[in-house]
Amino acid sequence: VSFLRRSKFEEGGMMEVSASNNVSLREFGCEQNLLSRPDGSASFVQGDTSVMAGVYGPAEVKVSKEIYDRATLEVLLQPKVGPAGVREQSQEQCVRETCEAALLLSLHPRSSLTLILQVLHDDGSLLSCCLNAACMALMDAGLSMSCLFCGVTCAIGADGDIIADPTAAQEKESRALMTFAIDSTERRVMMSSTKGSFSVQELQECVAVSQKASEKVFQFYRDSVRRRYSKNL
Amino acid sequence: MAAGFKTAEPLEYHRSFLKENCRPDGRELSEFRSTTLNIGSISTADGSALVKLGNTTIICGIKAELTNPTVDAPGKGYIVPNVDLPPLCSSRFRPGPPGEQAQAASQFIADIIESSEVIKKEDLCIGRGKLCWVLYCDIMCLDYDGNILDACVVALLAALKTTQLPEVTINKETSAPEVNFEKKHKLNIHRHPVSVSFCIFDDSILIVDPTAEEESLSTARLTVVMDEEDQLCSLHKPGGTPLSGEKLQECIKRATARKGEIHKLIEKVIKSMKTAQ
Amino acid sequence: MKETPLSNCERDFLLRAIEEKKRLDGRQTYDYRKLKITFGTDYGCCFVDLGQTRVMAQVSCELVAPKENRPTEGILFFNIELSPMASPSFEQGRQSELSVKLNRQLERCLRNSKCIDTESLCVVSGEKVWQVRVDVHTLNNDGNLMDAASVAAITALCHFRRPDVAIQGEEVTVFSPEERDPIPLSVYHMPISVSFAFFQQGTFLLVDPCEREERVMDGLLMIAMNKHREICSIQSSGGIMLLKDQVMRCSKIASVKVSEITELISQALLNDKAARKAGGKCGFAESMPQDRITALKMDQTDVEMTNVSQTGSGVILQGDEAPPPTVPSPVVPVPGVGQVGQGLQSWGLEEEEEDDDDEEEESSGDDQVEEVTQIKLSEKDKKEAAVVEISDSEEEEVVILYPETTEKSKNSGSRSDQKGAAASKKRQKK
Amino acid sequence: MPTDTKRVRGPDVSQSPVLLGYKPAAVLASRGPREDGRQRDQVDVRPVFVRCGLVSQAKGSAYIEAGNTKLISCVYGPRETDRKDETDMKSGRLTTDVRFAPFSCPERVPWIQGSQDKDLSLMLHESLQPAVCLQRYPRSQIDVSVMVLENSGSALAHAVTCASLALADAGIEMYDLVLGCSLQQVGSSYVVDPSYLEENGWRCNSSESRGGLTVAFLPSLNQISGLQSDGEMSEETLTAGVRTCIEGCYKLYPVIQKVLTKAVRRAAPPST
Amino acid sequence: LASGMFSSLKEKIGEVLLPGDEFVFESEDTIFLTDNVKPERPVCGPGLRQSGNRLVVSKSGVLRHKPPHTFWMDSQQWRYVPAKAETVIGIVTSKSGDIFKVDVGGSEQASLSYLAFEGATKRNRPNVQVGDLVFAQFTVANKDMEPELVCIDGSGRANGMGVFGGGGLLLKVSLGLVRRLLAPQSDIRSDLEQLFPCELVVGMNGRIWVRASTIQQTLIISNLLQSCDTLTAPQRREQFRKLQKGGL
Repeated sequence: VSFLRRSKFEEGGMMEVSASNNVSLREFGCEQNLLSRPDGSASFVQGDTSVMAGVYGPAEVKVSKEIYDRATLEVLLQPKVGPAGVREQSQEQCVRETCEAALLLSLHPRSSLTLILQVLHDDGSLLSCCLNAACMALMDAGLSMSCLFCGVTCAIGADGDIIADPTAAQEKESRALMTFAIDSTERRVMMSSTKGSFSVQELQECVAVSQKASEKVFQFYRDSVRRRYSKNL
Repeated sequence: MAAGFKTAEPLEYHRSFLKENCRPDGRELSEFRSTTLNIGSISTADGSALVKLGNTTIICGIKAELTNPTVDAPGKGYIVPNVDLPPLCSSRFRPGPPGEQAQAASQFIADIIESSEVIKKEDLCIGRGKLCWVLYCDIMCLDYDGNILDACVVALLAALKTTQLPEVTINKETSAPEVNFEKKHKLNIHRHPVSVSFCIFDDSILIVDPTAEEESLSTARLTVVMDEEDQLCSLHKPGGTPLSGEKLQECIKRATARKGEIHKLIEKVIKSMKTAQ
Repeated sequence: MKETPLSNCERDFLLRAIEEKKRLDGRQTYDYRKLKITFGTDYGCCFVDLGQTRVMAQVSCELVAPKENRPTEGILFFNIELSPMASPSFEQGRQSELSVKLNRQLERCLRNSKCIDTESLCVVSGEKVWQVRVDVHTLNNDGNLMDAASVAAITALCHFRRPDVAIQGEEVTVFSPEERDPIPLSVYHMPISVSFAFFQQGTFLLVDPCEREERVMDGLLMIAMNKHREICSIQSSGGIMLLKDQVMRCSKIASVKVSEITELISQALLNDKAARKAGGKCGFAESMPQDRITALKMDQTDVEMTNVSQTGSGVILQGDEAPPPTVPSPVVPVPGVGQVGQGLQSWGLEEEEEDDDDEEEESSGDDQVEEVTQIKLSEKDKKEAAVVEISDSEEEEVVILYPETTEKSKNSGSRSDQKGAAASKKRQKK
Repeated sequence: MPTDTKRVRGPDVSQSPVLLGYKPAAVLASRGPREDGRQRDQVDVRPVFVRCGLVSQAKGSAYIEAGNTKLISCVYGPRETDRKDETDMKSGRLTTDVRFAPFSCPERVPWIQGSQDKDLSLMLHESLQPAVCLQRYPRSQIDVSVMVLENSGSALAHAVTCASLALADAGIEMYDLVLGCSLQQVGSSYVVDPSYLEENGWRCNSSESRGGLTVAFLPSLNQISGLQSDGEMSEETLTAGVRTCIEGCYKLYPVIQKVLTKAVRRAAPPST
Repeated sequence: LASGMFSSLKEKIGEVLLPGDEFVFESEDTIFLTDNVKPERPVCGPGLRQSGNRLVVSKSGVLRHKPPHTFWMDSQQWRYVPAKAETVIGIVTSKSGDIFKVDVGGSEQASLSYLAFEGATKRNRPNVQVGDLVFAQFTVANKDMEPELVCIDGSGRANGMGVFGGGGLLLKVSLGLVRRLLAPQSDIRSDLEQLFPCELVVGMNGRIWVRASTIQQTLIISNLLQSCDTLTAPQRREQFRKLQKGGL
């Protein structure tokens, strides 16, 4: 069980951090280049949550979607059960605009990029897993990017504890849930999507937790890619 | 000449203003357009409000209907918000089913209702497992000039605050619902969320309450939703260029000020209706 | 997105290879590709790899009202989603010919063959039955999606467990897996589809065609069969004419393949059961190939957390230096309307629309005219508290039509009085 | 299982409380004064309020309010036509779209609307097309959309008036304005510009013959561009009804003219 | 001189880098008093881009260096983006007027004039059918223009380019494998040569055309090549050895 145990604000306004002052992320896994058809693919696993991503492009674009000075990115998020609805559409928008900010789209004007995300299992922190799978798949496709990004989800428990990378059960019990996309160069917030209500202090703490956690994720990205290129070294 | 510059190089045109810390319509970077609220405009709705934010016009109508609660949540009613961006409100929208923007806006409103608990769904239950209210909150844009989210939230809140539901009882013998239109009661509004949206220009300049043109030229959008107790109900940034924690804090501070304005506006308008009666 | 065109070179080579009884991946004519069945964390989630072709099936259920003509039967629903992930030519949300064909075939194979006991899915006759939904997602299309989908769907159905329910009077209670063990579906038999591709007007035949073989084939025969050698569905497409002998030969081959595949499915189900019983993990992290250099796993890690809350409050304090600005007070020009901020834009609609509540209050027929004038005030008018009539103004913003046939307006003398009254009432309200 | 996946979903079925509620017996008399005090058997139209140019994004727009019936109309274009395969490229294309806001009627109107608004769109199209000089806009299309915000009767008639005003406000070349007026025949008497209740005739004596009529009229050309009638009406009453509706349109005409002149004056650059 | 950056760049040669990794010019490196001493700026190849005084990695892969100053990222990729002067295998998709449209696997079809073949004149058109393969070179390839191919070199000679004859098989591999095959001392190529004689045409767009004496041999080579993408060098040698012993 991963959670942060931290003490509450002392009266003096000082922060005292108790013994086990850590937030843990569940085990990660990633496999790149696992599908034969797409130009890039990856599956990302966080605990039991798993998402598969496929990327096509730069490829031919439909005239109606053509943009004269950059590539058109489409993101599709396929839920496991039933057709995609309004919630998926809104998450697609979040992933798409995050990818758009990281990709150097102006290098491929009048072409199309398609990113398809297939949910394989949702055991919490799904949106962050989608972001991570997306980033790995874009890298696998060899698309030019200005920076990488990763997703981190934080839950605030009923007692105010911050839980990073929560499971579905932890999400259900939480009072608030926040997912951030963090960029790899300056660790700033690229995307934010929240649920529930929370104080400003809690928000900023979760941002700080996510920034710290992102370093682990980025290191994992680096290790995966290094392993992948091990035969080319 | 100026007009030519504006259409040929819209981004440069805007930059030339931002350099001087102002915007083409004369506003400062952190200034909202004038916000106008009008309640109870639609007599066929159980509650309604029309909001104008500069040119942007949003109308929200609440219709309450009766239905059965789900097996999973027998003690809860439904709130079904939908935002529509008809082709009428701007040339950028085409007829047909809602596009991505309308769907994302609908989900945003649904999330805010859920997160802030404006209305507790338990309040909408009439008979546990048998009968409950469904509140259809239909929000429609009549004039799209940017920042519809902020206008939608004000319209929704004001419409909910003016909504009156008739008394419904379940007849013990026939177990059929009976409606008494003579007795109407108001909804219990628990929280008052206010939304404040920003755009980021050139990866660094923050402007509040963007117009449609500013939205399309910006590199990222951000919406902060805050209630009367300074609790955040949403920090929605669907991607775009990154922001530091410090910049986020700036946005939250602006939201704190704005929220007071909107609360006063809604209170005052509702009070004016009461005194007018 | 367009599929890469097939070159003449590939077409010629494939056909010549088939004549020589050679296949692209080294298989024999009647060979199936390597079939791999794995399960997800959930019950009813099954992955099938058929060579490079990959599909996933997920079974789910919900309580719904039964169909009117079958009040005591549960409902089975199948959906094959041709995700663009599987092939660039698959488009999102478009019902392509292929998608219709595959969905029909899957329904014929699994629903019409009555392999699932639908009567056991009835909870309250005529009121509540289980609707079992099978979603098949294509992940990678390297040919023969149908066979992969049929294996995935039937395996997922066998693997699936639905929640237990109890009925007390009218109340239906659905138990969570923690409260009561979920219940498997009762599966009568397992239909499995086997596809045959025909070339040169049926002269040559291949089992389990891959994508490039599908592109040069003349016709396709799909036979769904169970291990008792009962044919559940048979479907040919592509407009080839087959001889009876050919069909018989195919059905013989199919029966062999079906018994092999059924054995494989049973073994996979047994293995999974054993693994779950042993309390082992059966999630995705477990199924990830560890030996491939494209895959990497990292164990649970701790994140260094010192300073996080300090950083958080630091950011807040930094932003909190300036005193909060004062909140301007809104202007309420007429009841039901308010405004904050400078009036930058000219006003339009809302003045006219306002105050329907008021109207309702006042609309008693007599003061119709007054009511009308009140709605028609524009902002400018309001500020000046002036009501403008059609006849006498240059700068009026509003035009009103007075119905001339009403009794009131016929009396032109009293009309201006009424107007005046309306105006003065307006002022009072302000 | 076809479901609307592009909107937030509610329960599968729900019922308006209006259908269940105890209601005061609002029997619409077929004689005597009308519920809102207007006169029966006379050209007694509701007072209207009209304005142009409210929607900043549209080329032209108009808002009309008659009693509680509230409509807004916007015009976009002329712009490049969506359909390139159109055979006749010499003349422009006019598209019309009439929609009811979900909260516009006593009972909620679902988002996916039935044939009613398609009928209305078609009717609006037929009424407007003769008045627009489409041959002046080759290879382009002009989109007219009307949103009914509140339907208190005679929506189509007012939609016609509102849309033609929006077209004029957009500066689209037209032969004439188009005005709409409707009438409801109940037995031997009729009501002009009927309200929602009068149109739908709740709790009315069913033995009487009823019929509705809507006329779209080009006032300066004195021509009818659209005529729709439903229900039961004899030939004489129909002819008389059309005449009455025309009369109703003429009552509207000066108001519309006035609004338009003012909108034009406002838009024109200040004379030096 | 920009030695600071060069040394840090050279340190990383052969290492795996990720998008967003950057190298910074030290400020003193960029200040020069005389024009004579031109600063030695690194030349950015694929996957690297210069922005201000920084050199930023934009593709994941291995940093490679070619003396004196050229650096690029060696990355594995499937999708081809046309580049000028590269030779590719294209599939003719249509004939319209005096040009052929050719699919090269990029985001746009390339055009190939029927005059751009050796010996072609207005009268003497080359025999090219839809679906045929062509081996051709890009004369125009940039992001803003339609790519153009020719099947002749500067002096009007075919120089190995043109329409493919009959037989053989086309296969698709990663762009990285193609580069390894085309490298001056390619170990895969030398391994292949030891198996049996075959014809191999390698396009920079990841398409390879193979023809051996029999269909069986062609299939073996094509499968071997495709497996090279996922095998390490020892694994590959093992595979080749197995084949040599068993198959033939």
